[in-house]
Amino acid sequence: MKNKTFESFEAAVADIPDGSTIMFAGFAGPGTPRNLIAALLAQGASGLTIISNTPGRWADSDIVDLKVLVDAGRVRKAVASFTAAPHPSMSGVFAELYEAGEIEAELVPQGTLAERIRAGGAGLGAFYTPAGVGTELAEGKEVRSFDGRDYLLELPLRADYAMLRAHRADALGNLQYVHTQRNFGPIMARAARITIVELDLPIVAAGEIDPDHVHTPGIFVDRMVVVPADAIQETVRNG
Amino acid sequence: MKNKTFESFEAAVADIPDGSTIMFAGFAGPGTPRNLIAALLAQGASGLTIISNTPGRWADSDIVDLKVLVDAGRVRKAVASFTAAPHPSMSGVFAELYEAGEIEAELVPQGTLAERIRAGGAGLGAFYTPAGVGTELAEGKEVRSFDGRDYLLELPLRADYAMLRAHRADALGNLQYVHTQRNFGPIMARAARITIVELDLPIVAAGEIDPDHVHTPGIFVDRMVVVPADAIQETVRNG
Amino acid sequence: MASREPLSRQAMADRIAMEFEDGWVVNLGVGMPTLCSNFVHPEREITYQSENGLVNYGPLAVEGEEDPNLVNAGGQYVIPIPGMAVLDHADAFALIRAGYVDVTVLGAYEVAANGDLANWRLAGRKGGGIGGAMDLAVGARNVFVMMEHTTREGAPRIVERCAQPITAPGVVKLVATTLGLFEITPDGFVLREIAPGYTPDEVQAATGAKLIVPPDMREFRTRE
Amino acid sequence: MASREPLSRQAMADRIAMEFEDGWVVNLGVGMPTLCSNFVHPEREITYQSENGLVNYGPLAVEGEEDPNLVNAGGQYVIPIPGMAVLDHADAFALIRAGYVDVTVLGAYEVAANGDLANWRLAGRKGGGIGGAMDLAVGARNVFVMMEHTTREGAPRIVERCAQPITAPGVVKLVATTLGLFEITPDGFVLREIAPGYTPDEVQAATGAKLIVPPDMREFRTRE
Repeated sequence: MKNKTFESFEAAVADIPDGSTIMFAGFAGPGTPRNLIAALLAQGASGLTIISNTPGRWADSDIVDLKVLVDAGRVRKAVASFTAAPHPSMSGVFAELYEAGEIEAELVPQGTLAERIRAGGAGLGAFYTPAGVGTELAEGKEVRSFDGRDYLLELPLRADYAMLRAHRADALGNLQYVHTQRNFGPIMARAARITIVELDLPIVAAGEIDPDHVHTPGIFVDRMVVVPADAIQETVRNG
Repeated sequence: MKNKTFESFEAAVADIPDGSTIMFAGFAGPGTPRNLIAALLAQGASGLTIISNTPGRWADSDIVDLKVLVDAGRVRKAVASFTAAPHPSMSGVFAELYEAGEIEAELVPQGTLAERIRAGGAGLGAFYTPAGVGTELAEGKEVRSFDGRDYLLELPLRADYAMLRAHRADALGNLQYVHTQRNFGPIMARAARITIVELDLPIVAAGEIDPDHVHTPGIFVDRMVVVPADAIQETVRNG
Repeated sequence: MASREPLSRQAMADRIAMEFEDGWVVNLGVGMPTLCSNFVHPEREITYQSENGLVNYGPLAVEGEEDPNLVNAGGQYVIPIPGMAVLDHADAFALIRAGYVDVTVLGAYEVAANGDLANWRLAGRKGGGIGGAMDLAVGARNVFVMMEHTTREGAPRIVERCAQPITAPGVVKLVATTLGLFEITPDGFVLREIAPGYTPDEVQAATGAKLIVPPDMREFRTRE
Repeated sequence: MASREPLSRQAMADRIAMEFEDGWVVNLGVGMPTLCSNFVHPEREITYQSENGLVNYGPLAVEGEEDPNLVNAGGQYVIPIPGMAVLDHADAFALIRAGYVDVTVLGAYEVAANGDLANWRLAGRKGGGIGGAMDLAVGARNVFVMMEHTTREGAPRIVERCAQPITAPGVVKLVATTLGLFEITPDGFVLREIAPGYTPDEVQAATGAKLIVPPDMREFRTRE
């Protein structure tokens, strides 16, 4: 049996080259692969294209998320549903780099972002969605009417790597998420060539997870690291 | 709380009018709503458009499936991934009616069928899929190249009703399927205006099903009937 | 004139929640709209849906009882209720676009007389925050807005045409502001209910679009 | 000439299964191809995928131990193995189209020198049975075919161009028939291995396309 279990976050991200396109799961906390992000920061890869709901928190914080890669200048381009802070009073390095034209960004409605990732992992060529019709996001995009309603043509997203956090896994890589930790995990695991997962709980033997309740089958999972007790845990934040 | 529980299959299908478009789940047995089909036959609705993997078994059999509706002349059109028996030696009423032009059929690759149903329940206008390119199924369809590969434009499928069989449900209609009983159930429940479910097991109270392991959320489910012990059960077939 | 105060957020949320019908699936936007869940009629069954994958979730978690892996679309910790279900992000937005959400309540920078909604980017600023707003605005069967009647600088948010980039054209049906409740009709904004102590002329003066004042205009209602 | 018999289904399945590499995800078509699972090298880890939603399922169930809700894409009852996972139909085909299946083994009416596959409809017959064949043919990284070398009437199934309606253009890489193993190359069919007792001329005579006979052509191999 192929061993997908890695002993350290460092080992799991060691071979990621500069210029990679990486999907990062996580929504408002849950599902964010914080330990893998920290390891990637230490590893040093740069010129990254990141695909995620946001390019990290807008406010200063000691919480590890994509902001640490942005702040360290590792990100060349972000594909996200937020490219500015929710409020003009917030700012940060991403906003500064973006305003200065030193980071590229593609702003995508969140549902379209999810659907483009899903399409990337579903072998589709493109799809038509109603979101964004009649807005400035439709500029340069094909608008087409079906059954009397207008839709925008949107293209799939794929990546070299996906990083995500799940609750538990068996030795084959079958994953379960807990509650809203799930978010982008299942669709990103399918859209990336290599999927790397950090896990809340120790890995169990194949057969320990009910086949009807596997959220991400192991064929989509390549590398797993169990989060040690002294590593970063998802904790309750204030604000 | 809205009561979704119906006491009989007859009551659950009583209002279905002639000319309805109905999706039927089921693949090679598991997930087929046999009791609902029997009730629909007795109810008498005709001129139906059925959307399903096949329009019923090809060989004679006493197993209730869509064949009983076809044989009774209730089906005007079938959308399916089989419109002929797997082998020329098999025949049946569907083949005869179809050859005679008395039933309409739209033949769709199975993955395209599933994706069109999924798109119908996902609010998309259309999508591009590689299946069928270069075949006679591409005739009259738009072919378009993305990233150097050709794809066919395919439209979503929606229905007035979906009928399916699931394993168990809570009072809100949250469903779980067992093994390959799942097949078309989750996507059809989302693509139909009214979803009617027959259930292997008695309905449990809300809260009895783990929220992480709900396969079809109750907002997609409208009517449920628990299959009595003396009604049709999914049994092991030979051949 | 003691009662002549702009409406509170609570009053706006209460009023919007009065519109929620029994059995509706409701999606509440980040910020003010989340308050609506405090005011739903106890005899109406409402299912809350959140675009990060929750169907049928409960109220905000009290301090100390938060589950770090259970948040709503605003990132607030919520509690599960019996019958909750979890979906992935693609499925969560699939149901939004497919019309399963009966109403979304959103904040806004501006709402125009033709129903245009602007709530994702301030003109002149680079980048924006769309989140799920564009999907919700086109997918939900009803789009209601809650907002201050004017900007901090006093500029109207209810306008003839949006000056801010729009989120979706022609989608808003009802707006609650600090000065009243406004319905969007084919003829434009109708002032349905007015904040206590204000006159229609005062409201019109603070508004950037022509208001229709119907004979049955009444004082702003709340349920609680 | 005692050994001069067309190859058995078992031999063809054995030979095709020799091509499955360690770690591959394999999809077996209805009929003959399902036999391949009996012949996989014990030291190779193969994950079987079935387009009705199974990933990593086990062998056929023996009589009396069938689970009525656990079938493969051919409708045969199979047994679960540790690590199995179930998907819905849309997700099952999503992974097929996205290239997660390393090989699909399909039956066919005809295979052409350009790799065209015909296996869903006989010309002149109304209607057809596609099932998952078109999705698998374009989605799987490798498409292998197992079939009788000729029709019951003696017509060749290995042809220059398909006379039957095709399932997908240019997808087949390898074909096992009752007379040998054929690789499809840019130059056309190469006879890699031949059934014991047959000559290349005899095989060519029963074939509707030009066969390239390489110097290293060998006798048809099986592992068991």
